[in-house]
Amino acid sequence: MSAQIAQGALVCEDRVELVGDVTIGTRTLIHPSVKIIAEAGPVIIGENNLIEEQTVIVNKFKEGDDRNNIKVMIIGDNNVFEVGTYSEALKIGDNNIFECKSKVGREVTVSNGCIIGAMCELNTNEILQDNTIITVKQRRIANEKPQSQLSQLDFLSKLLTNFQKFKKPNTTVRT
Amino acid sequence: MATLIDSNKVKYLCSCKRLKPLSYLYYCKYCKPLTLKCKDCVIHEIDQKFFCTNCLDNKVQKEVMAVKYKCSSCFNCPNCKNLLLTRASSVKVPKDSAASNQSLEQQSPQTPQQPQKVYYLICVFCRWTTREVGIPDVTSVPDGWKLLENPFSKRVQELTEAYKVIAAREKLEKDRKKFPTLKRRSLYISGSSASSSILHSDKYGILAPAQKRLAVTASIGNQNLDPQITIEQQFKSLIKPAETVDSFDELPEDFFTKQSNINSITSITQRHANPDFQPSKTSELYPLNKFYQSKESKRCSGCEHNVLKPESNIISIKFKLHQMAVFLVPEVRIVTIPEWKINEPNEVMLSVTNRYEGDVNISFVNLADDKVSNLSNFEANARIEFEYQDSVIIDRQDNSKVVPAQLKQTDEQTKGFVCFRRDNKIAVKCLVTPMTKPTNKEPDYVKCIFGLKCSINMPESSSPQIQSSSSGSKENFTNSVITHHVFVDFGPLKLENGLKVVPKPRYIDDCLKTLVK
Amino acid sequence: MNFFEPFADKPAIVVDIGQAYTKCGFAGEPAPHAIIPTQVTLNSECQSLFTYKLLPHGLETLKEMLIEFFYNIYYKILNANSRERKVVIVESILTASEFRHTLADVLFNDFHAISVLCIPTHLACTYTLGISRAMVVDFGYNDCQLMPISDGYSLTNLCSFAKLGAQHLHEHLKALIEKYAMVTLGGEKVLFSSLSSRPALTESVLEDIKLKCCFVTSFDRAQKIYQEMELKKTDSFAGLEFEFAPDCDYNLDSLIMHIPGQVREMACEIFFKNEIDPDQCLQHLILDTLSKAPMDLKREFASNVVLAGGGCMLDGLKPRLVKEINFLLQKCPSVFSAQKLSYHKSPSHENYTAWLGAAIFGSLDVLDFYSIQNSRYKELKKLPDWFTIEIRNNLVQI
Amino acid sequence: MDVPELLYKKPEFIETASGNKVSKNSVMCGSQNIILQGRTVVLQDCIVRGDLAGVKIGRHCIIGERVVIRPPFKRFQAGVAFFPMHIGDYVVIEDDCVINASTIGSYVHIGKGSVIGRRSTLKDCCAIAPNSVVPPETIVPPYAYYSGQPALYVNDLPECTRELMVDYAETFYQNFKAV
Repeated sequence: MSAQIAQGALVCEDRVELVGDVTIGTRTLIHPSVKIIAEAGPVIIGENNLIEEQTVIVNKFKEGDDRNNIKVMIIGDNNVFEVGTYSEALKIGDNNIFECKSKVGREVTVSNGCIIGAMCELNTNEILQDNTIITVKQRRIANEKPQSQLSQLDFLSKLLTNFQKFKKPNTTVRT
Repeated sequence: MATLIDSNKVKYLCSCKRLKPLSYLYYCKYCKPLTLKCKDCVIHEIDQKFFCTNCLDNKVQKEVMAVKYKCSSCFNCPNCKNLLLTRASSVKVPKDSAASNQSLEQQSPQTPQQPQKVYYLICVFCRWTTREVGIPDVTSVPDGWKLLENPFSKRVQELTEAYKVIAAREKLEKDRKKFPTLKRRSLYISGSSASSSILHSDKYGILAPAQKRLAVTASIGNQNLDPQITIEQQFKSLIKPAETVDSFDELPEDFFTKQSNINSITSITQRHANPDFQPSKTSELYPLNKFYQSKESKRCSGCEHNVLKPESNIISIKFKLHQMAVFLVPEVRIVTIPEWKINEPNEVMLSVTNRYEGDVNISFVNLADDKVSNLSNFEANARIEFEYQDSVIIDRQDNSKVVPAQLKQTDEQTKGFVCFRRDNKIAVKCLVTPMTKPTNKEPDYVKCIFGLKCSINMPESSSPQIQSSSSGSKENFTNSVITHHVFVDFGPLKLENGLKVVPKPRYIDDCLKTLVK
Repeated sequence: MNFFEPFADKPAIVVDIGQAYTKCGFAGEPAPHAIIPTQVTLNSECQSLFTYKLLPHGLETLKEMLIEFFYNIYYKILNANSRERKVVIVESILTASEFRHTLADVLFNDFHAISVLCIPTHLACTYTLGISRAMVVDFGYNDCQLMPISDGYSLTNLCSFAKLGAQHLHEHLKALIEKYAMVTLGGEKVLFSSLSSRPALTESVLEDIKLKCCFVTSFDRAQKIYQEMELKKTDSFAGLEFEFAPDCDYNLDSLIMHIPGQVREMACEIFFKNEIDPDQCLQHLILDTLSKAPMDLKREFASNVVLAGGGCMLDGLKPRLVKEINFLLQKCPSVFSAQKLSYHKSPSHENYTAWLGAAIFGSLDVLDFYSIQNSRYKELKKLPDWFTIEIRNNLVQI
Repeated sequence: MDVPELLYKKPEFIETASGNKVSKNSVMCGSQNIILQGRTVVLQDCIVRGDLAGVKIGRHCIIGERVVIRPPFKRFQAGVAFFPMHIGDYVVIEDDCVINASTIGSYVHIGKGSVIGRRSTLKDCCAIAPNSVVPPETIVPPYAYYSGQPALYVNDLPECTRELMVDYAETFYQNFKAV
């Protein structure tokens, strides 16, 4: 099954691996060297996401999981996955930022407006509150959601067309 | 690179009998013979110029004392100690009161509005902001966030003043008493009859030891009779005396019933980061001013000459005086680590690098174990042997050309000992024998000691007297020979948990081949 | 600028080396410059200064540690040249003399301090109040020390100690957590101690839990709890009808630990109720010490109690202590004639009260008179001890 | 320990006229915007994002495996802009680092797996411990050793750091050999 890339999404050719049933929403930008693997069920990525280099998003069976129990991984809109993020989380809401080299386990549900700090590992079984900020030593709840990255996305989509080759979109805009 | 190469493996003996990696040692050229100095045996001197590492603002000592070493425009995050950044945002303010930021909150929609830039602080690591704790935005960045005054400073000031008055009186008294020293002594020795007068000359009781027990009895007995004024009475005449309470506020009742949010309570480091306030709730956190720092120069503790003097420019990495031991003493490093065989000689390769401006003659000395083991708490448990005891030349550092690894013709005789030679570096072979302890237990680590005898030609001019007398155009060289004690720690005997045998690099083989050709 | 400039702009350095935290700063300032853990990193290992006793070459190691420690204080924290400064050290009266001698050796010989003055902790506390007779209670990390001060003298024959410090609280807290605390694992709550691999409850973790979750409960609540326990003849806090404070969730590594109200509320009870030795608790200790004081000083001490040390900063400790003491006074009035005690509030946070006293003293002109000068030290070869007679000669010769 | 020897397969690297050795397995986006000034080694799986903004790397640098060098962006009211990145001479960046700095001075060592935040500045002769996070816009002064998350000052580097770094970088280049 090949990946479905919506019209308007920019997925770099260079070393990007989309394995299995992967759906990528419109205006989502994927930098080179990204792996998205749908092994234990489909991966659906929403709109306006920014996925930077060396990010790995994987829908993976845990040891001892029933191989027939397919679960869908859903990633919302306006999320930023900075360089080297590793995410197995099945449910990610909107407007989250995953800073460099952060790791999120399969049992974590990331709500909206959360920031997972650089190098943080989150393997708990919990639903993060909206606007949670996780750093290595502590966690807090912010008053407001992080700033939107839309301007960066706009700028990059113009800039990168001069340099990068992109995978061809193959579906129309998801509704 | 101290961070790149495990520099703790090889240590040199400092003149103060401590073991330090060579890169952390200095030398004093005025002390004869040339001595090595380490951080713990030099005199440190802070530069009179202080700077803030963030805004690079610099001040002299008096100025920084006045601001308590705190930079007024750079702040650290009270939440995670990281740097706080200034962020601008614009708000609409009434036109007529644009300058005052107090009116920000009470703006009425009727008055004409104009945009104004206001600033707040944000930590980009943990996203703490000044807005989060309700600190109002400011209109200008320098001195925007005022240094808060210690809540007790007024009372402390009063107390200090009062004590100063008492101290001055006492000093006067002491000066008066200074003269008849003999009399006092005799009074003292004559015993308890005179004790009360001496007791009261020492109002602070710092020097109380011997009279302490005396004091108890004396003060109990003589209290009401004593004509002298007590310190309390003196105080009463100067300031408001300290008040006492007979109860403290109880914790609020809802403290025991309300769900508590542990995120609203600060950690001990957050409290200690601000000793004046020690906020216990995260809502009380306040930006921490960054401290001014200063560069440090170092002096020889023996002759008071400088051994290190940095340039005062804060971002400069240069030194006015830079007497690092690496520039004088050849540096030994481990090249290979074998799989150790106990009680047998193991072949190990060491490299020696010369960073002196001239060639250096080195030879390796086997040290009798007992002689050095007294010097430091380094326990050598391996014997190290060098097949070749005569001197070997290491060329000087020459940055203009890079010499490929090869052996010189002069190395013919030392062949088998000197394994390769490149630029200012040679590698030599030695035999290390880890020995079982007297208890017949295998040692955990392989450690050994040897002497490195270095002979270099030093310009005479290093001694100031001679420099002034000689014409200066012709430099005299004296040959100086120093034996350094080198302590090598090869690491654990059993190479477990990911530690690997370090094999002989190929270039050493290549190098040996060149000579055969 | 040279060394011989007047010292007016070079105030003395004041250091209070506590068992857990060291306070350091300049004389004449209202608060220390920094409060740092009493630890040094030696051979890339971070250790407390007081671990020297456990190490081989203990005193040598202590010297190395002190050199590193004071290097940091002088040059990294205070930015002061050691040769240009006088030093005021706040010392506990229980300081081992080997520690003092090593400290003096380091300050005079390695750092070339102009002069050193050691002020005992309890005495220093009285300088923050301008009083000369007081009963000083110092809640430290290792123990709780009580010392009556009279006219500037520490009445050492009346002092008393109890192993009631933050350290003991942490131990007790650890035991309680292992007994009662739960964690959520795979959606189920299980006992923390039943986990096969659980994160270590280190000293710093325990300190953080204490700070964020624990408090000293009120006198009335404590009475109710103990009454119920007596009624049910149980020594477990579980299964009581009493409504403890709500549970608290604490993030420990990747675990969420539920700390029950019992633990939050009862951890600090070790200060007030000791099963094994009922006299070893704060309220008894204070009253016992007071009752031993000479008759004419007793009243003065009772009306001048000074509470100092970081331990007093625990939520609710001070009001509870006062209530406990008042309760005892009412119960057995024969022990002590006063109805209640009077307490001082020093112009500082309790954890640096002693430092502040030393800092006030250090700013006075008479500092020189009381300090041991460098040259004098070199003659004596050691710091005159509190309990040795040597100082008598010293006093007379000054 | 002395500088180890590192061998590589000749066809896997490109050697330029100025002596740079760049792994063919690295990603050099927008290579016209990337300047390597000579004798710099770039190991496999590195990503250098010259397409975002110019990247200038000095002489004798070592860029470890899987390092991402990414010019930083800044958000303005009008939009965003990417800033060029400058890296000085004799800089050693170990494996798995993410570099978003605006300037890195000379003789700098960045330990394995560290993250250097956006628009931060590392002055000459400083070092970052392995697995540290240098937050955005931090300035690391000379001879400072930063460590932790966030990275804070912990220690001083020896005053001969410059010479040692030169020695390391040069020896590394000499010992980086084709087979």
